Amino acid sequence: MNLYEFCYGIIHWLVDLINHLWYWLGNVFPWWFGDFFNAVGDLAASHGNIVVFTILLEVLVILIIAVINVLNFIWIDRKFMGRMFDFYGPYYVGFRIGGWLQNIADGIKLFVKEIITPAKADKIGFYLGPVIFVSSSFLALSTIPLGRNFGIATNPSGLGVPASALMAFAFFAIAPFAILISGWSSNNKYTLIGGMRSAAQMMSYEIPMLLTVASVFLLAGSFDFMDIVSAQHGIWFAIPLALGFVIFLVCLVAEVEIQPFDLPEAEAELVEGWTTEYSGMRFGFFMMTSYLRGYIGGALATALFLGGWHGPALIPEPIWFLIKAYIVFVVIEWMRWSTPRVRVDQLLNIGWNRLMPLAMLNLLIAASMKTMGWF
Amino acid sequence: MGNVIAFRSKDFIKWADGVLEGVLRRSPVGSGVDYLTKDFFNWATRNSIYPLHFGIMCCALEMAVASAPRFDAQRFGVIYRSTPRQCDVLLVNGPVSKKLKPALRRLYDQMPGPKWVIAMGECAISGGPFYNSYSVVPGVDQFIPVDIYIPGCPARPEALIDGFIKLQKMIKENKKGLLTGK
Amino acid sequence: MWNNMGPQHPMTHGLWNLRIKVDGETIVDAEPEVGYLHRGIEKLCENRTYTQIIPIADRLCYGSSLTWSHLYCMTVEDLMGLEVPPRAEYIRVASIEMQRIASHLMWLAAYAADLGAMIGFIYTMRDREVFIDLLQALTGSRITYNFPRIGGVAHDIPPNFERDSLRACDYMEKKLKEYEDLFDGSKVFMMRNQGVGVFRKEDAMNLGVTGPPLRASGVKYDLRKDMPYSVYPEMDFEPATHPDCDCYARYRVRMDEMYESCKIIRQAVRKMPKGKWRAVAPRNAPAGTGLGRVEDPRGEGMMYVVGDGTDRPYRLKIRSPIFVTVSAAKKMLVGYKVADVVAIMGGLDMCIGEADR
Amino acid sequence: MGERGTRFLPEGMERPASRIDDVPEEKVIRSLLDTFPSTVTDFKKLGKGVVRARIERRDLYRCCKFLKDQLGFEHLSMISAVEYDKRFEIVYHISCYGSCLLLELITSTPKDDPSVDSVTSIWGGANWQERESYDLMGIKFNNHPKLERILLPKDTLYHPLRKDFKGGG
Repeated sequence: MNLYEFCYGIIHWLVDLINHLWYWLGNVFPWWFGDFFNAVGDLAASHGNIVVFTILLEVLVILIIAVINVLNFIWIDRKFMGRMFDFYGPYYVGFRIGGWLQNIADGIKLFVKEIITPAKADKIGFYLGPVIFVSSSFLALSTIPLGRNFGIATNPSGLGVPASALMAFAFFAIAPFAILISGWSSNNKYTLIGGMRSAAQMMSYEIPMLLTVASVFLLAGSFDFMDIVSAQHGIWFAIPLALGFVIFLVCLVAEVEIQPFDLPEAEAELVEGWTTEYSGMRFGFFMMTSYLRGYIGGALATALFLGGWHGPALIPEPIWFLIKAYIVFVVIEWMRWSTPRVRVDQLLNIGWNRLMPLAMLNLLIAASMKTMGWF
Repeated sequence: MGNVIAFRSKDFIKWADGVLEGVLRRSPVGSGVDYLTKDFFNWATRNSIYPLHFGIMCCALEMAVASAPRFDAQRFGVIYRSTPRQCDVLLVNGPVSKKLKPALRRLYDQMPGPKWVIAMGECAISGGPFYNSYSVVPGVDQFIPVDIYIPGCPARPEALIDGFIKLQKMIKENKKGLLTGK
Repeated sequence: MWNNMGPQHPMTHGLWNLRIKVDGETIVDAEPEVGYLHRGIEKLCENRTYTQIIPIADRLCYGSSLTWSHLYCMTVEDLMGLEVPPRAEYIRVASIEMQRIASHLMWLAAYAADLGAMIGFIYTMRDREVFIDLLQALTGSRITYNFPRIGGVAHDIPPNFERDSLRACDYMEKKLKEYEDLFDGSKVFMMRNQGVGVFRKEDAMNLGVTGPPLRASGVKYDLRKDMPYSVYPEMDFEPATHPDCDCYARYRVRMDEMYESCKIIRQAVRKMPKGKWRAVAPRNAPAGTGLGRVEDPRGEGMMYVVGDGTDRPYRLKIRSPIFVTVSAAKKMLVGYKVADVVAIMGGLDMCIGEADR
Repeated sequence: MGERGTRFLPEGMERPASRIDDVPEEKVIRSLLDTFPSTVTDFKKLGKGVVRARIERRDLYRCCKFLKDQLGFEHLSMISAVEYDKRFEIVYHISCYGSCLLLELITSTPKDDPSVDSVTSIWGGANWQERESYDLMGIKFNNHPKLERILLPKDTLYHPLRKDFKGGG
């Protein structure tokens, strides 16, 4: 499946259609700016314009896929939790299709709710927090290709980003700033503690995560998702770098803030963590984006360690990719619903004292494998 | 006209909001939007009820049991949130003492609209066994508007779930669209 | 920075306020504040007859209401000098121990939810229903039973009660093993509990803490053994203690107590004699004082009643274990992290209904 | 009884010099009478292991100190205040961890001056119980570290458990 060609085809067809319209208008009303219509039609049909519109359409497609995936993820989360906990999860809503519409109902309800800005909050920060959080997560998402020809940042038009994996991690790491800003500007002690915890946690887990990712870069010899995935054609990196994969999963859990490491929104001690003061759709964005980050995490693990879209050719590449991402997500959810939460000093202890040396060891293993010429 | 020119940008936005919304609400466009959206919004609102995680007395225990596997209120989309900012329903499940009264009122004020109140158990309805005590407010409806009353001392979990379904019915009867809902 | 945790806070499990002063994430001072659930029960009791007070005594503690109505009945029997039929005593003991298991399971559920292990909350709440069903078959109600009467119990045990109780005990012991796998086998759970909230024996004894927190500090003080009431002298059991003084010790003590309670239930339903289950109680109590002491699931419950010859008590004083235990919160909390508040205060099994009265 | 006493004695605790293990009630009465001959009155054995004694309020603090340090009464169970026609009675239920013994120590104060010495410095557990008695019954405890209302709001004007308060109940 080639996303670029698909979108290019659609845009080309649309532009042609519009061109015909303009020319027809120019022919029908020649006395009224006839030349102008013709000129506009020519301009719209230029190659550069078509490429730009194609990329916009690609972004839209990826966005829709992401949103559908996020809805699926929330649903899987609830249903899987229900199966673990001996109950059904959402069930009666909508047309009784297993409660899949529950997330949509939640979203629409949050859209209808009143949005409250606390009187003593720092307005600019309070507004900016969700915006940065959501937009940085979507930017990270945009760099990940779902198939050999199914991505935005790596398309054959020549407009792709060369170091897309690096870009993904750069965008992925912006979130703690957004959390810190929104936690501080809410003017609430719980949100402040939550924001501080989040900053400490994410920054300390960023380093072992990037070290393990560096070992993948070393083996693949590239910063680009396309090259990394195609380097895993023979063997997935999760097998030689098994240690690194485990470290990556642990860091991922900390980065997307779910259960054993969900200190910033630890429900029992900090009421709802840094989202305490947010209401209505702003909270909805936070909730959706936290699952979106779970999706991104699964996609990153898939692309870097689980061979991306490689699989038997019966199923199309993007579907393979999504299946793997879903499996990673379910494993993370499994951890989430069965473990207690760690404490903040223990968390930092694990990060710096355990994961850092192990990540270094993993990098050493990767480097020696590269030196031996196995990859 | 002079007034319009002397507007600051904030005032202008406020004025435009008021005028545009007023016109929209009164015009057929407004009623059309309302007609199109009200069923959908109403469906969403009644199917996702987030009560506040707030336990007072015996009924709080039944509230916890109602979200446990046997009674499983999550089937109906009932999820407990801990902060009043993200809740729809204030579930008062016990006697309200005079020391608690200001705090409860504040919780109610912190919740974003549209919001509902369920009085669960005799204590919240009328003071229950403590109706003539010196420190218990006889009934939470003395200072908060209550929508659903669930009798019982303590109310059983089935009764609580029935209360949620009654609340869904109540929301269904009172449909509001995009413009009238705000 | 002074920080209010409560009255509406997911940590509180009830209605109280913990004011903590934090320096970063470390607690430097703490001050609990109670009274949000004060219902004036002691005053209400002065204007109700002795029989009318039983439902109110039930509503003292929502976690273990049977213990409190039993304690009330014991106190008034002490005042009236009533002799309770042995069958009633055995029914009482069996039902109280069921209530103790239910209460401890509820504690475990809340504690697990506090520490973030939702699965513990769900499983314990599921298994608690077994004992709630038993009590419902016995008394007809789920939480507030109104079952003990002055001079006995309200009615006899239902058919098949003995069989069901024994089955429930077998089931519970199997499930307790499962919980031990779930919690003791979890590294994170141990990290959150061991060495947290250390509460020395001397402090515990000085501050009047009773029940599982005291026994978890290594003091073997259980009123069922030390000052036996009802038919506890005829039961064979051993009060659980643990020398570690921390949250893990409190968890262990409660788990062991559940095993012991299963043992007691088995003995009580097997040894239960035939006969009457209720003695006729006079309407008026004589002038004088009566005293009752029981081992509540949360500590030492105590009532002191002053009668003046009428059908209403002149004064009824209730000693709540949690009221005294929570006053020791500062001693336990200072020096630990904010995240430990939930472990420490959750480990005390707060039931604000009895503390505020 | 002796075996039982040692078994329940907490580890690491010094055994008080005149600790009673056998026939505790009589021993307590005797040692109390020896130490406070003029102020301790009205002994009564109420039941198995329960002793009642009355003490005048000027000797209360010394007596409690003696009970804890010399006789090993380490656990203050309950402080209750009872209102009678002419006086308030404050009842201390004191027990010890080792033996099955409960001492009911009663002291009374006149109605116009309801104040006794605080025993918080002896038993830390008395702190909140004394505050509660102050809150509900209006008894002042001298030398209490923080004698404030605890159950009722701070601005309450009445003490509800007094018989002349007619609101509620």
